[in-house]
Amino acid sequence: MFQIDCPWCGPRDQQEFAYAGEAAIKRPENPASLSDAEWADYLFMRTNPRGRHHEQWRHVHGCGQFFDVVRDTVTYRIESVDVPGRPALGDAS
Amino acid sequence: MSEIKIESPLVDQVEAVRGNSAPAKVGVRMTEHPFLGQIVLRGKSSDTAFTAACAGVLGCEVPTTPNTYAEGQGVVIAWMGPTEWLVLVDGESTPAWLSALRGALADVHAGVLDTSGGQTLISLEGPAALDVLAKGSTLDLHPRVAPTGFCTRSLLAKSAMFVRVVEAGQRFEIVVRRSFADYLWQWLVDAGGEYGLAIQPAESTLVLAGLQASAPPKTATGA
Amino acid sequence: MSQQTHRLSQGGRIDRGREIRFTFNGREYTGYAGDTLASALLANGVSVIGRSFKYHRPRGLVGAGPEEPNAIVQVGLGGQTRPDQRATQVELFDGLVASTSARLGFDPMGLNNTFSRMLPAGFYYKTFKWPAKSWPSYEKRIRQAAGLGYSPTEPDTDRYDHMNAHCDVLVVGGGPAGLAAALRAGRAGARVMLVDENAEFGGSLLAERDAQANAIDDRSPHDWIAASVAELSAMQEVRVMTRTTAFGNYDHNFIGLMEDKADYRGGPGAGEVRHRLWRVRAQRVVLATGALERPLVFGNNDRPGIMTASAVSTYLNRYGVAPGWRTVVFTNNDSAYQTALDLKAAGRDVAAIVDIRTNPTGALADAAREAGIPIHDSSAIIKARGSRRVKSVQIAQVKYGQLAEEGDTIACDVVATSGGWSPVVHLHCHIGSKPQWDDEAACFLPGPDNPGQSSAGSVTGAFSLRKALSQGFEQGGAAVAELGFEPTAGAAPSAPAPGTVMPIQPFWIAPTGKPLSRGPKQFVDYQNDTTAADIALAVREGYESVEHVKRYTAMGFGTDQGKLGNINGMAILASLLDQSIPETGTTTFRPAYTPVSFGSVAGRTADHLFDPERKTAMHDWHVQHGALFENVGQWKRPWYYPKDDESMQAALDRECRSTRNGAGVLDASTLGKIEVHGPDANRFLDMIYTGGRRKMKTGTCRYGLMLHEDGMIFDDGVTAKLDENHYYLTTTTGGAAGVLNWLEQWHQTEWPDMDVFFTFVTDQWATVAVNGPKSREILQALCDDIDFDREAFAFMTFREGTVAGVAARVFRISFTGELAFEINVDANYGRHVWEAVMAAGAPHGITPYGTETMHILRAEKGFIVAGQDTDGAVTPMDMGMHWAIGKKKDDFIGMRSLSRADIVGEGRKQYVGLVPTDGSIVLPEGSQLVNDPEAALPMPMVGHVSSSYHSDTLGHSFALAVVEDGRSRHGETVYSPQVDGSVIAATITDPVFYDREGARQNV
Amino acid sequence: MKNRYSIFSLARNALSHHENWDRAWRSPEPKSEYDVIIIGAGGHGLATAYYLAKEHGITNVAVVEKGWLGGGNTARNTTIVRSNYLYDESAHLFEKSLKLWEGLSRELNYNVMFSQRGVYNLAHTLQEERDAKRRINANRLNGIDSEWVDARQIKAEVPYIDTSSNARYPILGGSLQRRAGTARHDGVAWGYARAADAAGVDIIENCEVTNILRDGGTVTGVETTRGTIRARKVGIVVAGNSGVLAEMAGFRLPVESHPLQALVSEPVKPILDTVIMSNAVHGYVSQSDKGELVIGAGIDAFNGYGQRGSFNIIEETIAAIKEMFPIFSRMRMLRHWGGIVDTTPDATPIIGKTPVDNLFINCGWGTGGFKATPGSGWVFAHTLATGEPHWINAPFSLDRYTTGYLVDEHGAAGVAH
Ligand SMILES: Cc1cc2nc3c(=O)[nH]c(=O)nc-3n(C[C@H](O)[C@H](O)[C@H](O)COP(=O)(O)OP(=O)(O)OC[C@H]3O[C@@H](n4cnc5c(N)ncnc54)[C@H](O)[C@@H]3O)c2cc1C
Ligand SMILES: NC(=O)c1ccc[n+]([C@@H]2O[C@H](COP(=O)([O-])OP(=O)(O)OC[C@H]3O[C@@H](n4cnc5c(N)ncnc54)[C@H](O)[C@@H]3O)[C@@H](O)[C@H]2O)c1
Ligand SMILES: Cc1cc2nc3c(=O)[nH]c(=O)nc-3n(C[C@H](O)[C@H](O)[C@H](O)COP(=O)(O)O)c2cc1C
Ligand SMILES: [Zn+2]
Repeated sequence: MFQIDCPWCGPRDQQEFAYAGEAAIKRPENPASLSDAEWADYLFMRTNPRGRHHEQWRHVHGCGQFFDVVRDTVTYRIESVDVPGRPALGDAS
Repeated sequence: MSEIKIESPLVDQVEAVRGNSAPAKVGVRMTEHPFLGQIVLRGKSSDTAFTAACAGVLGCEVPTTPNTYAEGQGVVIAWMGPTEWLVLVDGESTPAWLSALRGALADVHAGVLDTSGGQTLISLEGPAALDVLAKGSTLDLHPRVAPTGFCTRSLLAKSAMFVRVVEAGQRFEIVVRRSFADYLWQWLVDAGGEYGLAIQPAESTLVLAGLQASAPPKTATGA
Repeated sequence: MSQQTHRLSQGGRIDRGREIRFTFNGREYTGYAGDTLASALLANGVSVIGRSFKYHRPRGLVGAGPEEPNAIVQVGLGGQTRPDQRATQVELFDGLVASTSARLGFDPMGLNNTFSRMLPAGFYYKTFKWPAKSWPSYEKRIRQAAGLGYSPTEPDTDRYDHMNAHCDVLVVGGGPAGLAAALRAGRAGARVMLVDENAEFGGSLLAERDAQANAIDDRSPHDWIAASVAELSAMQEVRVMTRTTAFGNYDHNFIGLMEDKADYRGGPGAGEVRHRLWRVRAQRVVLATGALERPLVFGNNDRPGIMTASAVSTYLNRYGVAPGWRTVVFTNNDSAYQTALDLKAAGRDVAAIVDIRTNPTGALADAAREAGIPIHDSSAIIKARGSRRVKSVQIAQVKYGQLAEEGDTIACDVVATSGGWSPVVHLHCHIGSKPQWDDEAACFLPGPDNPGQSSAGSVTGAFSLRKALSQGFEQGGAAVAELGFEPTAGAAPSAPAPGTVMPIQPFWIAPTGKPLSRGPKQFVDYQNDTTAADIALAVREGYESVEHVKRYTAMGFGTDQGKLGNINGMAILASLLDQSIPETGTTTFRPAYTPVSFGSVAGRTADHLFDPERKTAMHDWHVQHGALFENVGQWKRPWYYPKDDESMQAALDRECRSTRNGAGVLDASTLGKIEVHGPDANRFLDMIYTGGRRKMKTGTCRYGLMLHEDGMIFDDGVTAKLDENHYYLTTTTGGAAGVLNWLEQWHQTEWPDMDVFFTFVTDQWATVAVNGPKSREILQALCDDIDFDREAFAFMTFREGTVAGVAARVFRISFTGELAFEINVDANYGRHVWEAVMAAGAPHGITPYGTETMHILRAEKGFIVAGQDTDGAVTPMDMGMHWAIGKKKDDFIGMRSLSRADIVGEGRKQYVGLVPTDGSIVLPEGSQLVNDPEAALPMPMVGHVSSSYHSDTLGHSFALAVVEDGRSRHGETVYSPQVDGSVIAATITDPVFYDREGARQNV
Repeated sequence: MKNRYSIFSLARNALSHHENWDRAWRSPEPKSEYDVIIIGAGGHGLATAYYLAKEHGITNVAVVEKGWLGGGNTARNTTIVRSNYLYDESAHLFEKSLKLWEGLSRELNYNVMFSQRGVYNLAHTLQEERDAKRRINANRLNGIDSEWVDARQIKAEVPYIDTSSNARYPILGGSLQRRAGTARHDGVAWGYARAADAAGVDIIENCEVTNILRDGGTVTGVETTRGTIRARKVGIVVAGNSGVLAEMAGFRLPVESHPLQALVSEPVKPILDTVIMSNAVHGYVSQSDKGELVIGAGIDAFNGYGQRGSFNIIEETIAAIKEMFPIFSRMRMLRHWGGIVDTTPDATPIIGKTPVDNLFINCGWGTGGFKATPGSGWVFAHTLATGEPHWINAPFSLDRYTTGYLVDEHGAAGVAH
């Protein structure tokens, strides 16, 4: 049972979160220009590493935000939690 | 036309409406506060036009620190997410607050949504209140971690909830969505039984920690 | 009633003032408060407490705690019965009824022992293959022989509970180490939890004599325990819990505890729970779980009366029971000498100490000699005699592990053995850590600490009281210091320095002078009857990995999970393979440390709280008006409203007729509703929906389809444009949360620059859908601030106004094909408006209808239900919904996938209508369709029926289906072979059956 | 020649104190080169080796296994075997497998305890009922036994299940496949290993593949913790580790590895004679021959190779079992564990070629591949032997993800197995 440190809300139980798969899969700018194989690669292919994994979670039962997590898929230890481009906490206002 | 009937989500829970006969030993008191004004505010805290307009109406700053709420005159505003707040006011003053907020935010990228019919508020008070919640919530509501002024969205049993610490370790308010209210109420009754659960009749006013009776909003600037 | 013949006249922590009556296998006995079932049976001289699983050999107690493999009993009767209870952990209470499933007297299955040679490990893999048809009957017999106790056959009326807890330091184990850790952490002001599986704290101290010689801080051990517990209990932030087992160690310092709140006293009182499962999230965990003693392996080592030495001491010192009169102690280390001395102190004979070590020296050996106990060194017991009770043991001299010379036969009725101690590393290992072998202590120790966790006491191999106390104190202090607390000054509780100790000499199996396969049975795993010969057989057959041995011989597979025997087994395996113990390794430690009741794991998630029943504001009205309900996701939706003894079809016909001819009303509140607003709302929704949103006019509504990126339909609904860049979306009832998540994900992770908000408002709005030609009149009667004129309030638009005195959004949309209005109001007024509609509609015969009629009416119009007519593998084109795709759009989610080869190719299943040739037959939903019902199996299928009804409106049955290339096959006949052998023929048609021009909804 | 297993050989060996049994499989040193290397000695890999030898006469084969054979998902699954899948493609594959199961104990001369005790897939909602009937009809037309049973019939055959209409999600009925059932998971791996070994296949345990050697676009062998081994053809059959092996070979898969958990209760006397699976009330349960309730839990959403999952999933599963069988509330959980399942977007396996020549893959069985063990090995052996898929596995190609020909069993499979 993980405890995930939501970048907004702080440490919360895994059950408040929803896993959202591999992070940083960018939707192609112009899908129409891709071959079927390139499109399939974006759609379906995953790195699925044994070890360090960049992934997304959503604090669905908290602040509702998606954020990135680096987690080891073997030890389940969480190395870091972050939101790309997020203004630092506190100076948001 | 006949009189307009208003019904809380807990209308079918007789004890929620009328209260129960209190047990000999009371560990927790539970009360529903139906028909409050529950307004969802959407906006960006980085947008000063938004925060200023809100502060102008609410009489307090919009809390931008996660897991906190602020109180103005007759109003609680709680952080729910980086672009979302819950505003709690008395039922009767809701239309006034709504139009004040809408007016003030007319030209801002913001949203003011009335969700008063979509949720209800239940307060739990007493030495066992924390234990009752702990049976279904993984939050650490110990006063060291969740002092007065703490609030958050989370889960309680199998329902989403919003919880606000009104008095650290002693008094909590939870907001539950309408369609889950029956379930959660029954869950609370079941979980609280062991401690001695006194159910007080529904009370349709907002009980603010350290606040005077609700005051109407300042007249909206733009409305 | 029998006598407590084996009870000592004094001593023990039982309450001799409280006699307790209980029944075992139908006989009545008495014991005392503070007894376990095991100690009480022992006190009564009951030596056979079970039969072994495979060979049905008589078995008695071996242990005194969670390691006990033999004394597995059924406790309680009827609905209160609990199977597979370990007698050593069952506390005695008045009226306890216990039994065993095995016959303790003559047991015909005892023949298995005689023919045991036919039952080596894994014998069933080699037999019962012929004749093929007989396996079921063999299997039946195997199954009947297996199993320990009996499952209850009545529903459980007890209640269970969960409690989530947080603490700074969780200390598992309340022996000296755990108590010291908790004291130190608690004194620093930290939030501490201290748990122990036993009825009282003290751990192994309870098994020792409460002598001043073991004084802790100048108090007797028991006084120290009491003082420590009192101090801890008085601390505000400390929670101490007995009868609470840490059963699992999970990631990120989440620990599962199970607290017995009632079994120990015979069951819960009214309103109380039986078990409470604690879900603890601890900042730091100190594992002070102690160590369990290993038995020694020798011939017939399973005879009743043969026990671990520490169990003997426990029964003597904690329970005031002597297991017998004359004991032989068999050991490879010092600790069993203590047992010999305990026996002496209790006035029992110790016939001999048989020690594998040569010339034992040290404080305890000296004391034993002083007490006049004969010591046979360099010796082992090679075989026990006796069947229902050990009668004597055969000893022998052992040199270099080999039998040197057979020695005496010593008469005895108890054998106390000690093969050393196995630290309870289970919890440490639950999260993937491997234990590490320590040669010196001859045991596995915890490997490197898990993050935020440490171990203290004998679990680390610190087997002296003094060390256990100081380690506990240290780890308690370290844990709080890491969290920023200031550990208080002061020294660890002090205990006398241990006397000189002679090191343990690892010894795994007594030589018999014969190969393992031919010697007497030497049991490693008592519960599963795994012998050393079985391990040897496994190795001989190539099952060499310790994991193979476990699975081939069932070693460690039992309810004790090998707590007693596994390490011996692994060591025997290592020597058979001629490799080291660390090379051999252990099997994997998994939760639960000791078994956990299903009830407590389920907790409050049972009965009426199993899953939320989501209800609309009008729910109670539906109940009062006789609705039957359908589960849709967690929602309860009215299915139909039968009147009197009306059949379902009659009710549906009536509901349909009324809606088509007059008015019907549906509670549509469960549809998901999301408000979308912000400067980029248009742009955003253009990406989400297949159709365009940008050009929509404020005040209008549009149907929309959402695809996953793979091009498949996943949800649909109506979008209303409330304002420029402000929308109100509806989703399917079950799909609401998924759609919101979908929107948020695209927004937050892909297009964060777009300015748009999504707010979930499903619960805010009660939705009353008034359908039928009379709906306009009904609305007009209720609302005077909206102009319901056909042109003024056109189809697919909405208005805001006041309905029945309540502010409302009224949508003129139709899911039935009739003139229709959906009234959305603040749900607090939902019931009021619903009733007002019913009243206003009464003159027009308004009829409430449920989901089934809704389905019929929409199907007559060919409208799809996402999730029923679509199944996650269909595109908009498959559904004939090209019209829903924005012609001018160059991108939306899923668009690119629609041009892949197999999506545009021929032979895809397409959405059609079907009219059975015999219009009185309703094609069963889920029917498959074929072109040639005479074809041989496997018969090629061309489609299936997704929706099918009798239509009162059409006067015949009809269906919706998907059929290969179906759009080009209108007018052709397809066939549907049925389970009963009949074949239903149907004509393929357009899926719109009713009012194809849409005239009726546009009046 | 190996001992044949039978009641007679057992008796004979009893007389000699079981001292003369042969090894079930040898423990050979790897040779430097093989015709075919199969990576992964799970049930699927071992079955592949067996059928390569038996059906195609290819015996110069090594099965390399990083740990102990049969120790992956084969050791961890809830052993449900059935073939009542919805789509033709799946139905053909799983029915081929079921047919092989029916003769397997005798074919392998090893009792895999295939127990055709029937499998019920319960329907609790109207939509589940529609889906079940759709599947049943498809099964029957595909020649697979399958029937609809209503709640009353279920109650008659499974007396302790709660079929009352006031349950939170009442049981409306379900599908029943009588030929379906369970098998002894370990025995399956051991039986195939023994038979493959007897045919000359080298099974090499404690030998982890660390790299896949290629020359241009063609595979040439593997690097392992026990040295380099060359081969003309290589088959990857590593279930949860498929992504890791694909990466070694330089391509990616549409596969994610997730923890899937299961648990057993303490053993009790026979109380449940069949297999019950439920989707809406998520859980499935059978009783092993030893007496434990064997219970399957749900999959964890996150990627994980830890062979353990989240406790809340265990809680939900047990709550579901208690909901269906209120009598089991006082039973106790003895042990729970996890495996690593390789899931695909369409919940359907991949069996065929890879972008690397002569390198083949068999993966993506997700939560339900135990039942396919014989069939999967059979078609994969064909694929390896001939270089082309058998018609049965042709639809399960990797390039279906490009063309869009997905065999989406999500809706159809209902509960995972
Ligand atoms: C809890 C659980 C319950 C399940 N229940 C069912 C069920 O009821 N019915 C059903 O049909 N299916 C079920 N399954 C699925 C089923 O177990 C699998 O689909 C099936 O066992 C896969 O078999 P396999 O032989 O492909 O994989 P595995 O048995 O996992 O074998 C793969 C082997 O590859 C080895 N390997 C990996 N990497 C390397 C490397 N680099 N070098 C060498 N070797 C390597 C592994 O060690 C492993 O032994 C369940 C799975 C789980 C986890
Ligand atoms: N003479 C010897 O060789 C020898 C060997 C071992 C221990 N000892 C003695 O044992 C003592 C060691 O003290 P200690 O505190 O380390 O161990 P302990 O055995 O005294 O206490 C451990 C406690 O933890 C409990 N426990 C274990 N697992 C648990 C779980 N999962 N959940 C809840 N409770 C659990 C046990 O029931 C026990 O009460 C010393 O007094 C030492 O002298 C002596
Ligand atoms: C069908 C089946 C039945 C099992 N029965 C038992 C059992 O009776 N006792 C037991 O201790 N473990 C049992 N197990 C679990 C195994 O001990 C073990 O946990 C599982 O094979 C996973 O391996 P691991 O825990 O070593 O990683 C069973 C496993 C399966 C798949
Ligand atoms: Zn958050």
